[in-house]
Amino acid sequence: MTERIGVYVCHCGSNIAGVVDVAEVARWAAENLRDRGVVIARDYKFMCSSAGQQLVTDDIKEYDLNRIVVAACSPHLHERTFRTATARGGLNPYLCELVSIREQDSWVHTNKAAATAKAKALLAGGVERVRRNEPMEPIKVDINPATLVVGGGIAGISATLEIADAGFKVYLVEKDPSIGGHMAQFDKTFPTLDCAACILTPRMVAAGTHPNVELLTWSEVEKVEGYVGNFTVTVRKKARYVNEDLCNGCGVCQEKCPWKVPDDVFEVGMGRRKAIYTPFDQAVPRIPVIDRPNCAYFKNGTCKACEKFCDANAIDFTQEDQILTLQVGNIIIATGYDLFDARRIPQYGYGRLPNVFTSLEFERLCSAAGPTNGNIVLRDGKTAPKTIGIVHCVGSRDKNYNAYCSAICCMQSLKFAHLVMERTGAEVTNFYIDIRTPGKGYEEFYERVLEEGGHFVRGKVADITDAARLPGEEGKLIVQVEDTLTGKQRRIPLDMVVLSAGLQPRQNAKDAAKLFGISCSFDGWAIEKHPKLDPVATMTEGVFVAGCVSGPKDIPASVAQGAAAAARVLGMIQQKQMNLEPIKATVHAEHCSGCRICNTMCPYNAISFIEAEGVSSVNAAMCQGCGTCVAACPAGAISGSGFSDEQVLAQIEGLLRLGADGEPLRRTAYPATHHEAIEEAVRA
Amino acid sequence: MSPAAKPKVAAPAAKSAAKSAAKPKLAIFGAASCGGCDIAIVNIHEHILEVAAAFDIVLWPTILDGKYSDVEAMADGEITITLVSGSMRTDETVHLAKLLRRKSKFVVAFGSCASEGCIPGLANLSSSKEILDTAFSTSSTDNPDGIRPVWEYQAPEGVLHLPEFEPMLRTLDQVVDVDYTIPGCPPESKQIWAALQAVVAALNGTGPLPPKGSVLGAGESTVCDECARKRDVKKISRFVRIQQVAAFDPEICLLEQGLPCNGPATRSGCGALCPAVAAPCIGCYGAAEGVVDYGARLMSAYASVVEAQKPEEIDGILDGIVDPAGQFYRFSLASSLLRGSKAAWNDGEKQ
Amino acid sequence: MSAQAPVAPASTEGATPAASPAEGGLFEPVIIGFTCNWCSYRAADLAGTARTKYPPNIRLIRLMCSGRLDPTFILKAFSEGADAVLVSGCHPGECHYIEQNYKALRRFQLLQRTIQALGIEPERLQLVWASAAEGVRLAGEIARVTEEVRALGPLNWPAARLVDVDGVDLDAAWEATGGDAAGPPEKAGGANPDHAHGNHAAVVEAVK
Amino acid sequence: MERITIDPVTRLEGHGKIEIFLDPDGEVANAYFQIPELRGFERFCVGRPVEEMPTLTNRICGVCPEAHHMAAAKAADAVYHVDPPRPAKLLRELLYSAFYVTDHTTHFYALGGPDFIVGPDAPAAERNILGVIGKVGMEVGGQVIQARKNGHNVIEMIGGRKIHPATAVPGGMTKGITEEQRAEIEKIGRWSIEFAQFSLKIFDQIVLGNDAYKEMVLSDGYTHRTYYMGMLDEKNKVNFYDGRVGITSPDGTRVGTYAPAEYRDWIAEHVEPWTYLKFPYLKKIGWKGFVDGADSGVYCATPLSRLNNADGMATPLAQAAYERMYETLAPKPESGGKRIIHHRLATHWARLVELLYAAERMVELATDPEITSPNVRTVPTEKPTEGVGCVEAPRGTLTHHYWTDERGVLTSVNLIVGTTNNYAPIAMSVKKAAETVIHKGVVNQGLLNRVEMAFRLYDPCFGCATHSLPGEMPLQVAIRNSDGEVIEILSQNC
Repeated sequence: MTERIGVYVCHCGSNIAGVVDVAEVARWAAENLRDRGVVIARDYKFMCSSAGQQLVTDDIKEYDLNRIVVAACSPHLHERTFRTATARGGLNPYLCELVSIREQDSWVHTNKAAATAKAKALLAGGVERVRRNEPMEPIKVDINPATLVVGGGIAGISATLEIADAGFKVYLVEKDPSIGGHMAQFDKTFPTLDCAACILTPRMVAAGTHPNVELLTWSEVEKVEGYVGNFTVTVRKKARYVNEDLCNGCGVCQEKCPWKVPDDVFEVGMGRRKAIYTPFDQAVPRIPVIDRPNCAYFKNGTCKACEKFCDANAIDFTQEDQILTLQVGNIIIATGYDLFDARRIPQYGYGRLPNVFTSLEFERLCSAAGPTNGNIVLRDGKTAPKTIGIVHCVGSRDKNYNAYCSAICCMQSLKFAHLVMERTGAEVTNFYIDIRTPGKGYEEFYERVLEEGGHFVRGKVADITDAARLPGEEGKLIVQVEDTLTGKQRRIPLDMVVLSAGLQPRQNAKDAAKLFGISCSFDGWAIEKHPKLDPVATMTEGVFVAGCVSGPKDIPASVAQGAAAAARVLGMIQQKQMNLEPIKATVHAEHCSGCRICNTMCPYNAISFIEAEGVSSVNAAMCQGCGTCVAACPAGAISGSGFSDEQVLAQIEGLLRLGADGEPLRRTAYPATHHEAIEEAVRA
Repeated sequence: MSPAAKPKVAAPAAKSAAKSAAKPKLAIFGAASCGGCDIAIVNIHEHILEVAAAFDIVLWPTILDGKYSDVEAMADGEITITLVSGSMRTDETVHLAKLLRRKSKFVVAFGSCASEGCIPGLANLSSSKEILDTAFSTSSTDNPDGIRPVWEYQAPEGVLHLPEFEPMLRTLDQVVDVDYTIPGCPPESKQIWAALQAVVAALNGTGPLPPKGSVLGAGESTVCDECARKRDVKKISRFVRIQQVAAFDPEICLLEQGLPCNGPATRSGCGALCPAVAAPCIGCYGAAEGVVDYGARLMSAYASVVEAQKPEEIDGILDGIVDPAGQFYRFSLASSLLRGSKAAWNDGEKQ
Repeated sequence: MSAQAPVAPASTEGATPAASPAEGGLFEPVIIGFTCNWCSYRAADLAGTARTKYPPNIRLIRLMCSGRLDPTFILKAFSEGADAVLVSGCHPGECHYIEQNYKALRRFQLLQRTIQALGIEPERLQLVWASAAEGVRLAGEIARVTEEVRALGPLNWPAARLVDVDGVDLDAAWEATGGDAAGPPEKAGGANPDHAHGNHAAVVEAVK
Repeated sequence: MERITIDPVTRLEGHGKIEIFLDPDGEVANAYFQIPELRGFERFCVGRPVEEMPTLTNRICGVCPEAHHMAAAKAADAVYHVDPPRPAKLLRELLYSAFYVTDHTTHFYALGGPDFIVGPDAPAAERNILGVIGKVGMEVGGQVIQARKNGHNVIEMIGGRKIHPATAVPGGMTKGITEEQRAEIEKIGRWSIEFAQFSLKIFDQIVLGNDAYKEMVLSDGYTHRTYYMGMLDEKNKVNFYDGRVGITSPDGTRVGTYAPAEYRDWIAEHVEPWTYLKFPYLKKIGWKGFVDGADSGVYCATPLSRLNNADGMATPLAQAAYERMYETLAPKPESGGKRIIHHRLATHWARLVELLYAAERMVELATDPEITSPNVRTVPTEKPTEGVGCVEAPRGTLTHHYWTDERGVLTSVNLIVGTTNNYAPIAMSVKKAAETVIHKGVVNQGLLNRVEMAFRLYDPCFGCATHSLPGEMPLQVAIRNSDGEVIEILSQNC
């Protein structure tokens, strides 16, 4: 087929035309690219306008065009627009190429001659490339309506319920014995101060009892295979030693168990639990777990108290880990965050100075269900503090630890201040860098705390010590800080200090990202497909993120993301099928020697080696189209649609048609074509 | 060009034209070659007689007699098919290649030299001056006056001419249009015979004429396809040199054992002879179907499976390839995208 | 609206009005840049949106990933007359496709060794990591590379320019393709068309 | 002055080119034998890893790649100061002997032999292998083809490929051979012995049985008294693969022997501006131009030279053939004490004696108990530096000399290639033949043939020098008057 190419050069008002001589570019294309198949070249004010698009659609019919090149803005903005216009004209949309002469030319260069010359070169590149474009059809895959949600915190629960309520199956996997996540450990939630348990528990229960939800607590995802719409997930269900079908959650086993163990998880080391336990009273499911390392029976073969007292005969010491295989169409990752370990800042004395607490410890202190039944007391468990300091940004906004802002600590600290003043007569001092209250009712809450008489010292705390130097410091914690408002160094003696520790990615975040085939930042936060426009999708089709896994968020944001992710998943379930970009690698078996160089190229395991035929092959649906295997194949047996060797090599020739001065770079335009010409000559 | 090159003699031409007009005419011509290609043809053994029967061999200077002058006097396209082995090294070779192109219906680039430049193409790493200087100043050369061959020399009795040494070695298709290619250094005799049979069949109308540009007498894939060694996924944590290992595992892919084997990138057709005798493929069958630059493909493949992510670790492994230019362009430098070193090009332009 | 008439009498290329960028007679290199769709190409877009200025000598090609980068592309660019090639991709550890940029890094390091063995200065092939957010940085790197290459002078690889004289009769070829195909090429110089030396010289004159 | 250009039709291919100048009386004033091509291996091998030289230098010559393969491997051994295990050396020499059988067979029947078998005055069109078959019968043709097949099969068994073998590496070989292969090779060896004897018989009948031929062989036109070079084993018998190189003077004195590494004490190369090939000569005697005799450094390295230089052959049947040859052509020792044959055409006979030796040697090696040992490699432990490797190529002593850096990458290369040794003698023989037959400017068909024979007996392998096939130089004589106009063209198949 001989190419008949239409070229359209956009003025973009003056955005392009102000620097690039668009008319000259179009004229040049019409005259000098005729031998390359250009039959018409136009320049137009706004190609993206409906009139501009119409130009393309009409010319396709009028001039019998079979290729389109639009020189305008970045393809990331309008590629789809012009592909659609091309399709309206009756051509395959992939026979349209965009050339960026705005972002990559008029907006970044000032010399008009040079910019015009560059525009011509870029256009020539586009023309050469489009000559080699192939019609392509998007790849359709079926969507399995079942969904996997990983992480039973508030974000995961929200997502789960949205999907389940819409009538579709959800597997909710949680590594702890109960769902609920961090929120379950909180006392009150800012700024409304409703009790965390009161608002969370109903949703936990709803999730736990929902007919469409299969709860897999005390479980972890071990393997993810497949691709959007068709994932196969391997889950390890750890042994509880309690038969879930028999157990009625009466709790007698926990009563009777004679072995108390410090609770490092839920009570962050401040409380104790039994060797058989549910993390907290409202746990969902209410089925306890035997803490094998601390269970007397497992340690020395005696006891079995729980078994004796269990009327349901649910105790099963022989239980083993189960490996489950789930088939799902989409995955939502809501694995949350870890709290910054305050021990990493030795000068704050956490772990050394008993009355330095972390925010999570303080949450438990405040909680009526907590170790002190809600009494705010010192580590001794009885003395009520008269003065309390709250240090903001611990481990956040600090190049030595985490450079980012943890988003929630300001409001959390204000909440603490309020609770202290509400429940004790103690005096509260906040040590802050900036107070950040971006959120509905947040600033008002700040005002309220101010009115309540909370003190605020603006400055980064340098040191917390119990070494008294001045009178009145004896037996106290002294907070050393520079008050940046007064410019004075201050030593403030306090009874108790709360460190508002920041949020950071789960320590295994990077492995998790690999497991699910998504990418994460240096810190370890999951990277969204687009931070603004597509915040819950990832670069991997069918894998979504919700809550703090992609960065610090407060509860409302996490809930919203859970719902958003659910909405995205439901959308795909509704379509039943989805289109994948046809940018894929294909192995041409007749050329493949089975050298297996490509086998290790694919991070999505889309390449497999077929022993029987001794060739490798690419699973199109799993292929993400990066083209690494195409470039790696020593036999040139793998082709990459959309970015084929032919397209790129041709584009290079086009780009190098002109020198920087706009003059031909070589005596003759296209060696390749030249050879074609000679072959014709010889055949003739 | 020496005057002797173009004697105007009609007689022999007329004769050769008359001679068996029925049979298709075959010419076999060696440019700058080692003669291995001709030996490979002779090594089709008794079949050579069938070739002699099928064709009227009008030129095969290395084996039978024949006259340049006859060729000159022939009509354009009178020779049905010409096999050219050897590369373009002097202005005279280029001239004869063009003559034969004119006189032939089909021209075949026969063997590695003609199709990709072969080992002698490595000359394109140096300037022609460097090459002459080296050859005529070796440690055993007695040349106090620094004498160099000159293309025109005034001997006491008269003028002597030498063909000019071109600044760069070129492949046949860089000089004339080529219809078919038969790769290999040299092509395997059984492959030659197969290709000749195909051509004969086509000429008798009993078989299809291969499309122009086809590669004959070779496979569509690469050497690994024919290699009996077991292959696994590739992970190279170190490159070894053949003399460093007393014996390689006879079962396992040599590249997996760290020996830089060119098999993955080299066109199949030889039967993987070298890996079969525990020697690495050196790439004499050239690039696989449709590959633009052999060396680039092999570089990409090797680098892709190097087991390291830190630049210094990567360099540590790559140090195992002591001669990148030779490793990746041993046979194909003259036909590669760059075709030679900057030094060679600059020298070429100066002249 | 102004719609350009499709057909017009053939005229010579590069009839660009106004001054050439080579003001002050500086050597203006042509640089080909390979960018990753997810990071460096977006960085270039960002540089545009932010109106960050950089020299016009670079011409970018978009690939889906630096892992797609085939050394063939780079050698092709050199052979077609590029003075330098800039390769860019996501920062190590941030590859959109998880780890493909490491493959690009390894190919780059090996190709560096090979082109140096062929006498090409290492500065003519450079690798720059740039995230989607680093528009300004990318612009700065482009400026730096442009200056370094300007200082090196033209690479001016003759291979591309010699293709047509390599054994084909230009006139015949052009007649065969209806003459004005891609604009009439200059005739290969040298008294004796078979005389490669003559040709080389002629080519250089024609280009310089 | 009138000029005759004896010019291979394939002159453009880089074959030799002969220019004969006649003086005004039409007598030969001078003859120039030009080699019009160069490939530059000595330059572009620099920078390559030394272990690649056996395969790289194969490509110097597709006719005798085995010679370069072996010389390169031996030089690489020397560079690494490593001594390959005995089985490896046996394998190399076995491959090499099989190659000799093939190569000498090819030359005698297809290239040089036809001059005699079909007859020097037969039309050139018949003086080729087909003509030979016509003369002595189809089954001989079959045997010749069989001999070549056999040889190449042995080469492939040991070397991996029929042409351009691949298995010789620094420190030995990449692999050994199986018992099945050994048995096959022994069988081929025994067959080859019979074939060689049969070939000698043919030579007897056709050449020695014909007084005209004998006379031609002994005629002064084909006689030169130069120095002779060849490789000797420890008993001073002819050896192809290893040993010291001996030099014998025209008067039959062995003036000395040298270890390959000392080659530069004995050999230097002279340069002329009208040819791309250099002229090696004996350094101790010096370059005196294209003249023979004891005062001229010109020497000859051919089958005949090897026999002249040696005390005989190392195998019984070959020794007998050697005796017979010398009884026939040089019954008396020269003043220096050795029997020397200066008649160049006897080279064909010498070649057949070597053919027989090579065949016998094949069997010796194939029946050595160690030949199938898997111990074929010694891994080098020393730092690579410099090394010389030397073998007897069928067309003369072949020397490779490498220098490397500490990584074993070549920093310098020097090659003195088989045929090159004989460049000066060939030029002299051509001139002499011309002088004998050209008088008063009269040139005829016979001239061409005589000159071609003088040239062809050396079996000159311009694959080594300039890469055309040995001896294959169809000739064309352009006779021009002093204005350079062609007044007549003679060529072999007119």
